[in-house]
Amino acid sequence: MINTWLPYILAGIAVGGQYALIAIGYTMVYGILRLINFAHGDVFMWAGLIMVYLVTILPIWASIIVVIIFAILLGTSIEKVAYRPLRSAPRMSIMISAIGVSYLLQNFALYITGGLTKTYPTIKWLQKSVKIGSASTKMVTVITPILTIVLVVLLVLLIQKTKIGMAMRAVSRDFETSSLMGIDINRVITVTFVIGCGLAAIGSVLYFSNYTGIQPMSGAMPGLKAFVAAVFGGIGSVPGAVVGAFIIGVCENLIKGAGWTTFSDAFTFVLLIIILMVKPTGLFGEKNIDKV
Amino acid sequence: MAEKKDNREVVLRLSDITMQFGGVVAVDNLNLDVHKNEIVGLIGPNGAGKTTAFNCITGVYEPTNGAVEINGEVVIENYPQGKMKDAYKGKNQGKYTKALTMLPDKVTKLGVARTFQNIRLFKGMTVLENVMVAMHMNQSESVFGATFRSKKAREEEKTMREEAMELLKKVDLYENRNDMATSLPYGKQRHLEIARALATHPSILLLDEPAAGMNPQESDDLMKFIGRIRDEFDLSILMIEHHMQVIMGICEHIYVLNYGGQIADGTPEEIQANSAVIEAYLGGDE
Amino acid sequence: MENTLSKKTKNVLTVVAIALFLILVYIGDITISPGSSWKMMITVIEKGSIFALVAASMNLLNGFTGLFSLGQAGFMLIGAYTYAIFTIPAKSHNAVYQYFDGGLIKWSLVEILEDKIGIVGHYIGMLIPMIGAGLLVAVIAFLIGIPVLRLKSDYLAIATLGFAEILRAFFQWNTLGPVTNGSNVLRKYATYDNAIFPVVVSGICIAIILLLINSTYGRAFRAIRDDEIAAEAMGVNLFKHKEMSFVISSFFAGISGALLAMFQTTINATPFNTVMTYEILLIVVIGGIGSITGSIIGAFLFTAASEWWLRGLDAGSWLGINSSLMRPGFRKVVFAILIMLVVLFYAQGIMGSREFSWDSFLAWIKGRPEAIKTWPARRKAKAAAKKEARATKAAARAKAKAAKDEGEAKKASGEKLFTALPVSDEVMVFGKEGK
Amino acid sequence: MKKFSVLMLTLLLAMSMLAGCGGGGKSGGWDPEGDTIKIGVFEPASGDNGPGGKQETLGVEYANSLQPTVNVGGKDYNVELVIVDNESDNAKAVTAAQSLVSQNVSVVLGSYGSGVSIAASDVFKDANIPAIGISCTNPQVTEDCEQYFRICFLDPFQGSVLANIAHDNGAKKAYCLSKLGDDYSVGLANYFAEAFKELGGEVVEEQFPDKNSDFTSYVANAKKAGCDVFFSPTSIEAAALIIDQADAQALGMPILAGDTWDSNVITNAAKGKNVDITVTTFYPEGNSPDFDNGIKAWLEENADKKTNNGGNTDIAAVTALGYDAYNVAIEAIKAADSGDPAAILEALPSLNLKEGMVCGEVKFNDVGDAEKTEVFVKKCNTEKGAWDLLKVQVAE
Repeated sequence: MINTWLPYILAGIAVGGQYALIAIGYTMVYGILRLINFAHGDVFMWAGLIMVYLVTILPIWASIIVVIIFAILLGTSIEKVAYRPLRSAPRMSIMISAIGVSYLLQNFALYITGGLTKTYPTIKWLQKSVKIGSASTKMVTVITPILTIVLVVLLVLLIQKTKIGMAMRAVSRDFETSSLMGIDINRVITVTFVIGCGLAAIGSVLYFSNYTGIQPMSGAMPGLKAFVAAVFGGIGSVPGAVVGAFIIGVCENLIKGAGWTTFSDAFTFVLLIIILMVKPTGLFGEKNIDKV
Repeated sequence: MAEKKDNREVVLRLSDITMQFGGVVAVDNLNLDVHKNEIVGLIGPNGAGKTTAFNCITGVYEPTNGAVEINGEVVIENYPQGKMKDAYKGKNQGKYTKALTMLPDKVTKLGVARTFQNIRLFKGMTVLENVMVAMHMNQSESVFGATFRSKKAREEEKTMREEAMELLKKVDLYENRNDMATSLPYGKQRHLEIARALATHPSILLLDEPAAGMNPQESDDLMKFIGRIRDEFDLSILMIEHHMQVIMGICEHIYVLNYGGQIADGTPEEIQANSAVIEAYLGGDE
Repeated sequence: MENTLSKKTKNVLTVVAIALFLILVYIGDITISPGSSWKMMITVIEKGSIFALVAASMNLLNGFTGLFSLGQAGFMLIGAYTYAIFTIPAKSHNAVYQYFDGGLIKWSLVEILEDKIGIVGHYIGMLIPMIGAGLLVAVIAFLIGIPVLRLKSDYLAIATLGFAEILRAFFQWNTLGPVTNGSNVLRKYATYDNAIFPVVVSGICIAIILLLINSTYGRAFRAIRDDEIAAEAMGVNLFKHKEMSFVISSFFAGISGALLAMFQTTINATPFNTVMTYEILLIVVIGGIGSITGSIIGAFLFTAASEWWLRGLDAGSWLGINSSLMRPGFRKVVFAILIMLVVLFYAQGIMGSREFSWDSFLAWIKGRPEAIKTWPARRKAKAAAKKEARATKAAARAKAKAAKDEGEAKKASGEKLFTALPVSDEVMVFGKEGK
Repeated sequence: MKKFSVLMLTLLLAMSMLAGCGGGGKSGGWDPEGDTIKIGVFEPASGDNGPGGKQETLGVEYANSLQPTVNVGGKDYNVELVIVDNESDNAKAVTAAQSLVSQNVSVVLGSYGSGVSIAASDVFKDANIPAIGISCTNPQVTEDCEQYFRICFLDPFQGSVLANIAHDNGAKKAYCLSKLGDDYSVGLANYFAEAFKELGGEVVEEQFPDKNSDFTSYVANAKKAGCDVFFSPTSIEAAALIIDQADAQALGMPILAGDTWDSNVITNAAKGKNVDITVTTFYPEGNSPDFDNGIKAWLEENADKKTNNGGNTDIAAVTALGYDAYNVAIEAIKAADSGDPAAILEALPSLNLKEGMVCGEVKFNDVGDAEKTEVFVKKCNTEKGAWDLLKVQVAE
């Protein structure tokens, strides 16, 4: 029994870890700006795409570093150009701006790649086959959950123990009051995007090492699923997003394993709707009270 | 606390209303009566729980404990349940056993209209439209009939418009009827909020700091205005206000809140002489 | 106000303008040969009018009721399928449903009615499934609305988006194959022959949406958009009105789905994805959130630009400009940049929240010669204003910096930055003025 | 007055709507006075089928470079290719096709991918412009569309050939993976399953959704079900990912696929991996040395063309078919002695071409399909990253 399901669970944990790294960006940005950063999935895709071009001129390890820097620069400049000017605008406008950025990033990728799928460079160590029990899989499947958990622990420490982490918590609790208290809001937001995009870039290395094709729409579905994971875990909560991501990853693969392949993507949304109905604050979220 | 003697019927009664958010008791065991055609004041320092009390009456919040009676009928009642059962810090736990809730629009339909502390006009609409929205609930045509302009819909629209115009004349906004609501000067926006509330045909009017931000002349006018509409529309009024000039000038009865709790009630004269009230306002510690 | 037109003149003008447009479209479609580049205009008018309808329906939700819903593509999908399923001719069923033994429904409403009452039946047979498509979508929207409409802004957006994706998967489900043909295309169903059909259907539907918006219910919707809490306090039943707006909007999305099916002549579920919803949303934004006129203009501009005018950008030459940059995909990049420019710098869109009216139109036309004449002067004034704004901004920045320095100095000298706000200054009044 | 005008408007709308249902299209015009004849190329340059569409377009462009003019009525006309991108999307295909029609093309070539061809067939039908399908193998493309012709074999044939290959290799149970909403994929999987069941085999069918890039579970499902062969008629996009996962999870059964997989993208992806891939296709490299050498040299000359071919000069079958398609179109124009679409449409059924066709003779039957009888079976050489011709299957 366990042998039959082992490959699915392994795949689920791996993809869950990769979703988790994307989901952190969503949950942190939402926690602070109350914005679903629709472009986040596309930043993830671009991180993958840039890697394809970088390895032709740089060694792999250097490319990975440049990819992370690139993703951070991309994410923060999106924030500066497309979100910051709209900060006092209605929430709908800033969300539309996010959708617009996503549309632009996808179309630009379409133009650059000519609509062709690019094959992700082989990182030998990540892609070599390993056997776990009766199932054989790629090394990346094993690495992902470990790396994800290490990164998340570091991130939680950062949020709990450092000054900037404290500022982040304050801003997510009350945007206006924190700015009155002399917290540099812009800096906090920038740091949030830096962390979110950096993790997304690491996620992209793991994800695309596992699923090696990149095309302009590659970021859309993982992005949406990561967002659902963030909602599931309680938006604003980093550990929640990670737990949510693992649950979604595993469930999705088990559903495919059970033969309901048509619904593997739709399932994520079913889960989303159930959680929104039953417990809109997610597993670890806190309740907000509207002021009248 | 001074016993209140009034033979007029009670139109609004709050019994033991307690509102607890997490561990914070925002309103603590509030008991309050509003009689027919009475103007009642609700005062207290900032954060005393006045607006929260309003929100409990109008169905925006569900009180944690206590009951609200409108025209002699209990319409809202609640008791600490679930997690709140153990976390409840207020009094009278166990006194109430029913959980009756009511959405704000239903409360409005029962004849309780309100204004807001921070003006909440419909920004994208004209003055006239703002008032007409409030009459929407009293029209009976279906959406289908209204869209295809049935005879009934046209008649109702016409009456609504005429009535709204009438109302605007009474509050001196007729000249501004086609202006955008947000383009009005501040004082007129306050008037419009009251006019809009009146358009729902209320019997009880809740005013949340109607004189906020007004100069003495304006608040004086407002005072007269409130008195006038009370008589003209046969209203009972409960108002929150910081301008003591206004409160003392028109209220027949005053309730004082501090830190959620009710510290005094009585006529204006009694309140002015009450030592607990003076202490609350001056701050006992300093 | 002195030169406004009388109501009568305006009505006549409207009728004449619409009639003229319809006649032009009709004649245009018949006479323009398929090889002419103007034929593309007819295609744009067809597709544009279909998207104008769905954009108007989305605007009813997003712009007039303040509900940020992203489920439009899903509703169009149901509409398209419903229409197609009931109008596939009986003899074509075996070919279309080739993997499902000819499918479950082996008749076509169009044919049945055509047999019974002739050519009129043919059209009725098209209209019934089209309206039925709208109604079915409305029922489904009603059910979806019960849970999701309790959610607030972005949660509502993501939940409706989720429902659209679920619907898409559902329609591709092989078990439903005998009805939906699984994930395979539906084709051969009845379509219109002249571009005037979608224009007229969309026109009627948009007119109904306009009537609704200008009714007392429309006012209630806008009240909800402007301030939910105040609207509720004014006796507007939030849930009932949100549900109403959601269902009506979905009804029209369903109709436009049916029209899109006719336009495309074949449909399958795949293209009804989030990208399609985003495109509809962008149409609404370009036109102006809260303006139906804007949605119509936006839809035609969007369709014309993406399908017609900018196509040259893909092919390597556009407006006589040749560049090696112009290869497939360039059109979409340019397009996306244009959209971002609108979103960032022209957030109110083309129409803002205004609607078309003859008065403002004539005033605009009359204003043109004057505007052109005074253009250089205005440009100068604008430049001057810009300069001034820049100067004030710089001054403000300098001031802020000074304040900051001062603050820092104070901080250094140990002074409190924040002085406690006075709790109640009423005490004074209380003492003096009390009776 | 208001009532009157509303009434008028309603009447007018109702009348015009009825009118809208009538009427009809007219034939386009070709201008013999000009000096060009336009041939439309209706291919995907982006989306799922982008890579395949580009390779197919290369064949057309190469043929055009060899034969850039055509003689009609004693006058030489330049042949201009009008290329549009149908984005592998059925919804965009209609307007893409419409834009070809509006540019007055005389004949249309394409597309790679059956879905877009089916979607566009009505546009060509209304405009009465002949279209020559290049590698759209689904039968529905030419059925009921007099204007659509096709120069490749059909899926029922290909499916049965593939089923036979599986059966001959001793497979009892086949895993069929197709893509939701992809007519080619679902169709071929279906014909394969039918044929395989007739041969006494058992079939497990699954479909994956749009934009899916995680094939881990599908590979695991095939293993779990205990299948002997993995049949996946998918786009090239998905193919590379499937190969990758098959290798990682040690699939342990041969992979079988249709014509789409015959591409250097696949051989590149499979190079050095532990997979066993067999495909059926239209053309094997080496079948026509003249063509092979010519196009290789042409690709070397044009760097961006080479990029479109996936970065090397391996010849995909669809490129060869694209080459044939262009020549068929030219022959049809010659036979009609006109650039008028209607005339070309009349001339097409009578064509019987053997000379110059690199993928076998072209003679259209009643439906408009060229009756191809040869299927080439290729196996991927994972050491070299190239195709080995296994055999040529000829229909009885």
